[in-house]
Amino acid sequence: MMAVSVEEAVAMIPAGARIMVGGFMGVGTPERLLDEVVRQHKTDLSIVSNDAATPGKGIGKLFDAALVSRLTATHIGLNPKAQQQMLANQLAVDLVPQGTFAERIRAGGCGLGGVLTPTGVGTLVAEGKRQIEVDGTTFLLETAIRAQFALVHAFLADYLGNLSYALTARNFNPIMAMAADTVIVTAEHIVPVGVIAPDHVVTPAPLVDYLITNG
Amino acid sequence: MMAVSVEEAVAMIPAGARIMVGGFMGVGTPERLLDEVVRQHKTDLSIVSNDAATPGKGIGKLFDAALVSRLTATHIGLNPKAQQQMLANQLAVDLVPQGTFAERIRAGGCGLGGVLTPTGVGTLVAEGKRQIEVDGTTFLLETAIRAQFALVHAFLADYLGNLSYALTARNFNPIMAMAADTVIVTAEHIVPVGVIAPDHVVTPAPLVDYLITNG
Amino acid sequence: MDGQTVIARRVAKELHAGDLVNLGIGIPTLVANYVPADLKVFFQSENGLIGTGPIPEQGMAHPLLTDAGGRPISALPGASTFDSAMSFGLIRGGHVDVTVLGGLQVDAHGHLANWMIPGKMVPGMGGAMDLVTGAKRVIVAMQHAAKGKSKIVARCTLPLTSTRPVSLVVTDMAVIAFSDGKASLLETAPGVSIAEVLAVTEAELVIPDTVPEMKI
Amino acid sequence: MDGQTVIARRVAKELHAGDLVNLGIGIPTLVANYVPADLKVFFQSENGLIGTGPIPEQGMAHPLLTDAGGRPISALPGASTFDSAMSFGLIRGGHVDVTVLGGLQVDAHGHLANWMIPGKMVPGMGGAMDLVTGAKRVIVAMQHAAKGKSKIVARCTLPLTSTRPVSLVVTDMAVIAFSDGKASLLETAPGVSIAEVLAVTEAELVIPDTVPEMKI
Repeated sequence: MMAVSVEEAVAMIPAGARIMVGGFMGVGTPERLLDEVVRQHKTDLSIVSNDAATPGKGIGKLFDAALVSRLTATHIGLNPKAQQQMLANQLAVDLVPQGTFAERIRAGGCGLGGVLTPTGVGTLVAEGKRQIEVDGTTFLLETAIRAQFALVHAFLADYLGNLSYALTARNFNPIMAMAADTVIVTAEHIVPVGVIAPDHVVTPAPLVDYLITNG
Repeated sequence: MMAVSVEEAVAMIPAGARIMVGGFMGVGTPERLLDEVVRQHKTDLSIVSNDAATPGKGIGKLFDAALVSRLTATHIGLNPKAQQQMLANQLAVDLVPQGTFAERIRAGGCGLGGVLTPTGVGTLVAEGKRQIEVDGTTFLLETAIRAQFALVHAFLADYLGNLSYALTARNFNPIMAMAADTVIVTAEHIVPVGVIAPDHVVTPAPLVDYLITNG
Repeated sequence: MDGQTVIARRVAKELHAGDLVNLGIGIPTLVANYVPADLKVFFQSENGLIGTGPIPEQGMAHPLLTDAGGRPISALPGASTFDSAMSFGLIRGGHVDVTVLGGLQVDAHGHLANWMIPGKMVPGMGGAMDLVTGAKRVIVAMQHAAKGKSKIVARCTLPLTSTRPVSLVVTDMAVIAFSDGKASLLETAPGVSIAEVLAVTEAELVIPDTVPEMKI
Repeated sequence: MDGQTVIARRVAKELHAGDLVNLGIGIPTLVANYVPADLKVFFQSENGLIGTGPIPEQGMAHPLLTDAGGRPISALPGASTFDSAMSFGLIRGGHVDVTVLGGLQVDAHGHLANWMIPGKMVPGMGGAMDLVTGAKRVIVAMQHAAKGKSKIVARCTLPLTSTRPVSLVVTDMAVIAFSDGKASLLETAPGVSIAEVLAVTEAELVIPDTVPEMKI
């Protein structure tokens, strides 16, 4: 793990990058990293995130700045800007059921090629996908998702990079911290080693590549 | 969740039952439940457990009493009794790579039909299994495992059934607590609601069917 | 009593002590208001919480504790939090005893359509498909008709949420159950006749010998 | 210096600051003893721990803190614990930088066999197959020969652990690397000649122009 400034971290991200962003309706999102992505005007981004949040909040800021060309998400219902960009063909959106979305990211982080899920069988979601029968039940084969970068927000990070999360801000952050080539983390509090008890660490230190230093 | 005595809990288990047992080489194993299984002499058991531990310890006690007719595990190298029973055809053993074992149990608990893993491709483990290609890489289709009962050992259990685990005694317990019809739990300490902070609960209360009361 | 209240009160009667319950947005959210104080059920919020409590008092909200819509909630003693893979492991794995969801259409087979209106904006399915596929019981809480058109249809014309049939539909007019591809009228709402229900129900309804009035 | 020490000391030189390292039982376990004190690496124990420390002092062992063999260990400041699905997610997902494992045979393609001897007792593969398939680098630490028979073979006759080739084999006689189906002699152990290595190596070895002696 390396401690870096938010400017240095975002400078590593090229235009056109494929990026996972933690958070659920803007809760548990690395806001400082997103603000800096907007400031450095990284364009043509391919984003993997649960939702599009709302304008001005969390991942919503990237749509405000029209930086996203492709979005893999479970819904965009509360962000009219993302919807407009989709209807104007400026934004391609892949919609994925939320449980499938979580499993595909987890598979990507855990070295699995994919999972068999009953969700979506017999619906529009099944179109173009392989169906596999196990003991007489039909499942969809849903393949792994990975990204070049994961932008993760934790509650506590220690000096080594161990992370813990608070309440409903955990959401997709721990699984995304496993599913990207480079993992960049913001934390509400950076604390000494040992403050997070071993049993309470959710993301072990070796998974974190860069921790954003305080302001 | 119901609080019951160890005698009552084990009385619910029929001979021939399929049972998952938490623990890793006897660490994090529900010893009191296993002692009672031996005392009530439940025979012909089909056990799903990481290993066979050692004679006299953890799951090893079930082999001492010759109660197991089938074992799904990742290795039995340190239990000569289990080995003898296997060689004498009293015990059928299905050996599974450890990461595959964990994922199959997790799939069973999470409603997945199975996972695609690269582990075992091109080895004896692949025999009789479907191979599935995703983006040019070959994976084995490993199907979900479930059981009638899961015997789980926690460090803390609160009055509602929320569980947390200690150090390396966590191992397979949390995933087994999701993968069985009936989940029976022993805990080193039963504590009031609120002692385990929400972020530190590993197994949420609704997963637990029976908590064994203090002796 | 308005229609929404009728629905919410009636659905609340379907919950049992110890149930793990997931409530969708809209009418389903209201169900929590009608659970008796002495009936202990666990409410899950799919963004990662079991043990959701009421909206916190003024000044007590925490930005990292919200429902799936991002609105502040509270947590009860004994609550637990977890990541999204776990949250949907609970849902898909059959650990959620009851989910209550809104609906656009339910057909005679109990098939639910509630996520997409073709030609209109596609907001996305969120967690609905996993909930309908995985929860032990699926209860749809919705108005019986919209703009005079029955939402209980012979066959869904909107895209399905799942091919797994729902257990029960509770509307402002009736309670309907589904089995073997047939919809049965279980109860009528207070002051609503069987004939009135039939008049605004497109799907064929099996009418048992006795159809009691909802007790709410 | 005995063979095991030579192997362990040489393997230790393959570890870099910040590496997440998983050591198998036997000779690999010894590697931890030869990591310089100022080189911070994370050791994983696959039963659910990152940050394993030395064997605890007399009277300080905890029954719930053991290595994968069930023996008491300690944990360093900054350690973390997790369940088995996470532990093997780390392994299979490529998050383990280096794994060091024992071997029965390694062939010219770098294929490892280390879990089963047909006709003998089958103890099971434990975590070996996942480690060889998933870790970023796989290093085999083993004696060069057993009972005079080369363990570096032309083709494995024992069942493979994985079809994924290992990166490096370190023996009491040599360091051998694998690429494109060919085994290359990188280094010889102190006092061992190339001819001596070749004499007990069944696999064909590519001999580069310079083959330095191991620095240990």
